[in-house]
Amino acid sequence: MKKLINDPRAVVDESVEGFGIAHADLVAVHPDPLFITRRDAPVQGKVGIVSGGGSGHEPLHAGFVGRGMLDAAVPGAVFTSPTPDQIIPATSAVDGGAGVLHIVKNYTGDVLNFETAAEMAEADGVTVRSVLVDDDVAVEDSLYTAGRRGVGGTVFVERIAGAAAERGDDLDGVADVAQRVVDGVRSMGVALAACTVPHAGVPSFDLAEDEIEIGIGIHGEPGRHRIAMEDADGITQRLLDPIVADLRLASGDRTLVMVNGMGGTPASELYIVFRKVAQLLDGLGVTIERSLVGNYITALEMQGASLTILRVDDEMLELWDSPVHTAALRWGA
Amino acid sequence: MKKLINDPRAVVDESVEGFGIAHADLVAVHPDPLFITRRDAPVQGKVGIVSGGGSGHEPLHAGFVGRGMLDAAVPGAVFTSPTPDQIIPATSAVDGGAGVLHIVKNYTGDVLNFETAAEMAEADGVTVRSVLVDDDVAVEDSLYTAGRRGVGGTVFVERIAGAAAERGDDLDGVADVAQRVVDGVRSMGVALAACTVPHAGVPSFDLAEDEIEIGIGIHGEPGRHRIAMEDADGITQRLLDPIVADLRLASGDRTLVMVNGMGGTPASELYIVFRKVAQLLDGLGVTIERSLVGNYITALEMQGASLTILRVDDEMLELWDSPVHTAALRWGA
Amino acid sequence: MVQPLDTAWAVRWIRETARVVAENRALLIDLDRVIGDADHGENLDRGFSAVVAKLDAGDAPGTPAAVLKQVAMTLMSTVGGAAGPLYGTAFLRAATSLGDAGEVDAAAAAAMIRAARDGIVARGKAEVGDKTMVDAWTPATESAETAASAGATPPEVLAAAANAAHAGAVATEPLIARKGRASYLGERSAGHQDPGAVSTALILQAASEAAGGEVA
Amino acid sequence: MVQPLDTAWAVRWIRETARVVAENRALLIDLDRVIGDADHGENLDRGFSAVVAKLDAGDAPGTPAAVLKQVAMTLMSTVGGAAGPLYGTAFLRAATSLGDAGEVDAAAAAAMIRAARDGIVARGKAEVGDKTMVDAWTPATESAETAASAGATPPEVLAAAANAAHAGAVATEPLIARKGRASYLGERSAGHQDPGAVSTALILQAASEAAGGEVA
Ligand SMILES: Nc1ncnc2c1ncn2[C@@H]1O[C@H](COP(=O)(O)OP(=O)(O)O)[C@@H](O)[C@H]1O
Ligand SMILES: Nc1ncnc2c1ncn2[C@@H]1O[C@H](COP(=O)(O)OP(=O)(O)O)[C@@H](O)[C@H]1O
Ligand SMILES: [Mg+2]
Ligand SMILES: [Mg+2]
Ligand SMILES: [Mg+2]
Ligand SMILES: [Mg+2]
Repeated sequence: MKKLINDPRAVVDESVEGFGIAHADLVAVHPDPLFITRRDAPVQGKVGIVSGGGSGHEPLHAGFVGRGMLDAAVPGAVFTSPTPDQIIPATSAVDGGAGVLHIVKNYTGDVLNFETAAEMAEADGVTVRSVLVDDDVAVEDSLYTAGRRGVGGTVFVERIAGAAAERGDDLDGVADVAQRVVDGVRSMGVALAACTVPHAGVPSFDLAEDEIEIGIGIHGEPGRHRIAMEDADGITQRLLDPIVADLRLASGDRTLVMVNGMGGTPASELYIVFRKVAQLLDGLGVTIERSLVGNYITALEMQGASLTILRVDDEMLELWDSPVHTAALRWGA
Repeated sequence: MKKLINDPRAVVDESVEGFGIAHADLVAVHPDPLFITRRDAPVQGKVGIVSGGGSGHEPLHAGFVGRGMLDAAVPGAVFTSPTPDQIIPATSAVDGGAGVLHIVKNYTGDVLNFETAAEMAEADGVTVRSVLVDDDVAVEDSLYTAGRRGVGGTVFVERIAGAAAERGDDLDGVADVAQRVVDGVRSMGVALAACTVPHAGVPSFDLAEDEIEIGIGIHGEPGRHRIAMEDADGITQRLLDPIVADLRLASGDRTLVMVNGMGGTPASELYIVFRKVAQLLDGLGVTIERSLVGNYITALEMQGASLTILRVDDEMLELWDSPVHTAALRWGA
Repeated sequence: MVQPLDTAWAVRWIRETARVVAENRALLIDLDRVIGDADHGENLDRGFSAVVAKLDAGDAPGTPAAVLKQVAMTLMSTVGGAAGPLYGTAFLRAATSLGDAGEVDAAAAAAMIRAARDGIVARGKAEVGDKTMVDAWTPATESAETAASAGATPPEVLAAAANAAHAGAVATEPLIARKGRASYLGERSAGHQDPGAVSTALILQAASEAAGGEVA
Repeated sequence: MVQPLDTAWAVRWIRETARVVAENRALLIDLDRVIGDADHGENLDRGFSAVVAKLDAGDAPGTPAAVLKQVAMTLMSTVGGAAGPLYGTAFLRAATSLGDAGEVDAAAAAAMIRAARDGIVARGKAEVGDKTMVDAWTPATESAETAASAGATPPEVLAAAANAAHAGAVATEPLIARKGRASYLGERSAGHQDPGAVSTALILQAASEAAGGEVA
């Protein structure tokens, strides 16, 4: 394992410390228990937006703290959801009197820890609502499973809910628009090579030179199945098809598209994937209204990409376009 | 070799095509000969800024085309400088009557091709000035060598020269401030693992599990020497020391700092490096006025990082802070 | 050397758990790497190290329940992931079931294990056969209750629980996961033991050994 | 079978160059990979493929000089990197030196090689020993001139140049690069042949073979 790190157990603390120094104009880092807030938190009268989860997915979530997006991010250990004792003070710190929305990716650990924290924050007098992101079409959604995972769609939920909060919507309104994004967003990922969790020291899975994993998550877990290496156009088709089917995308639909790098994939390759997505959607009569191409929700240095598509309406687009000023997403401000 | 590509020889064309679709609001892609301009080029009365070089360094240069930075980017084949027949029309396309500045990284190929293009563009009636970026302290600067390479400093030169042009400075003024940035900026890089050039198909060099290359460039070339793996703090010290020595940084100096990922390094690791840079500069009494942490000038999927430091004055800072709106760098617009 | 299940036993149990978790850290990471996200051993090691640090630092709690409650709170705030809340709940419910008794008898030991198991099920909603720690806790509970009703000593109850947990963990190997992170793998999750079931067996084995019990 | 150095020869030379460059594409990439950026073979292959495409498509140029001028312009606009302008200049200067002659005699052949070599030096400012293509062109020029003054036939002049270029390329191996990308490696550049010197030897060998010359 070769990484630009010191003690593997200090990775999160040191990285967040560096992040805090680099973006001191935007955020404040609270070291113990660890969480990150907007510099100007709490914003009086505004719904606070908190998200969090295991580390290793940077820029998610800390990179999205700032005006028009998150009020607080709560980083756990690498690939491990944070604990209630981090989430509770983060929640209180961003409560400006209008309540707080928790944006939770659908993993057992995240759900349980945020659930506990929400309960305790409520007991402390903070009104909390939660929205669960579960956009990964690689995972079967059924009563008898843990349900679909939350992956790339989280970025869209955080942005659009954050914009609604900034606009002055009340807690129910913000939660509702967040839920509408959850309902309309789906993702699918592929890995060309695994990542190595610092405290594990070995790659999370092994792939031969001519194999790829289809349907991977963001925690270095293997995917749904392994296939022979294909070219970018073929792989892109495999990412797109199940999303189109699940969302029942059809001619006339308008979308927000993200081609996301898993951490170790160069931008040039992501644009090759995006080119094909654009061609295929165009062929279906589906419009790409806005797009993101880059590293937004990663799995350490994993090589691969994910595709996320949200069916948008005018309100979501208006919220999307409103000013946002975070370390990783910025416009209009 | 596993990459999200189709035909290795189509990598640049397809990637730029995808880039053009994703950023159609910002840029226009001219396919044959290939170059990228600002959507609104030429801007009448403004000095045009053109840069270019081999591909594989994304977001450099196309990601920096837009208001407050480049008017045109000219991408060559992977790691191969573009040809005059691309550079000449790019130069003409962005000439708003105030002349054009070529920002050229100091490599034999880039220098020769831009030289020829400048000569021919001048013959066509465009006034051209050139500035040569040579910030890599890993390379010995001497009359008897090709001189230092242009690496991370290019980002600062493009931004600050672009801001000066946007402000309305004339060609000599823009060229002068660009040269001042060149004079004040130095860089140093490290690789943990090599990249693979698509048409070559094998890694550019081999490193054992416990070795790293110090003083690498951005073309997958080996560095100045190979050492045993160290922790992030130790490596950061090795990157910083020669820069501090070369720039004679001393207490009271003000700087612009970039910790740049080579393409395959996660953001979390870059922030760990930045943290140490901040600590070390603080110890020297040197102030970090602004910083960039992320992938700005890469070498495909190489794992590693580079450090770039510019000694700034008030004017440079003011130019830095002025609005910029490109695919990869955006604020105030 | 059979010991009463008093406060000292509870402290020994927890220290022994911390020791075996540290010893098996790499194993638990590796089990989780194959069908999960490679952190279970790291998470538990971080949590139980914190638990021990708290035991070393503070005044010794006065009852077995007080020990387990401190463990619960510490795990909850240091482990994270799925295991943090699940084990946190388990130790909290176990503590509650013990009341303020100074010593745990056989029936209380069995009830404590059932309380822990029911807490995990209440929080995680997993059923037997879903390939989770429930597949270790459930047979452990049943064996403990059977032993207690058959008149076993408290250490014998714990030994029965530990043995059953171990067998339950081994038996998760062929299962297809339906809860937790391993469920994302679908059929590819078969063929590997569940890390949480294995750590459950380690925890219950530590309880038994702290009581001087013999584990088969 | 010795051929006159006429327009047909020039076309044969260029087509043969394209063939050997394609054949040695991987070798040239690999030489460049070790001490450069792994593109020399790809660059030249792209360039000479374009040259051949132009020969196939257009009217045949009327003189050797016209052939070489077309090569120069095509290389300049398709190769890029250092080799594009350097070889572009070389072929342009070579064309200029030939004037409008329909056939190249021994002295003109030597002069053509010198013109190419001097063009490369003028553009790239490398000296002999800097571990560049100049280390192949310079001995090639000298051998060609020596052969021409000794009364060799035009094909013999080309053969002398090719042999010397080849020897020159081989002799770059121990050198430490002082120009071009390999110079960034400092002493680590020693121990490998320079890719541009090797491609120079291939080009001159093609010239010789197109003239029916024997290369040792
Ligand atoms: N719903 C659930 N009910 C019971 N146990 C569960 C559940 N989900 C996960 N687990 C247990 O948690 C273990 C994983 O813990 P850990 O790796 O620490 O957390 P995470 O899955 O968040 O990375 C699994 O091996 C399984 O035994
Ligand atoms: N200044 C120079 N003078 C002469 N030849 C040079 C010079 N710089 C580089 N070369 C030649 O160019 C070759 C490299 O060409 P190529 O790989 O195509 O370009 P690049 O170095 O731009 O990638 C070197 O092997 C060397 O022979
Ligand atoms: Mg986890
Ligand atoms: Mg090159
Ligand atoms: Mg886990
Ligand atoms: Mg090269």
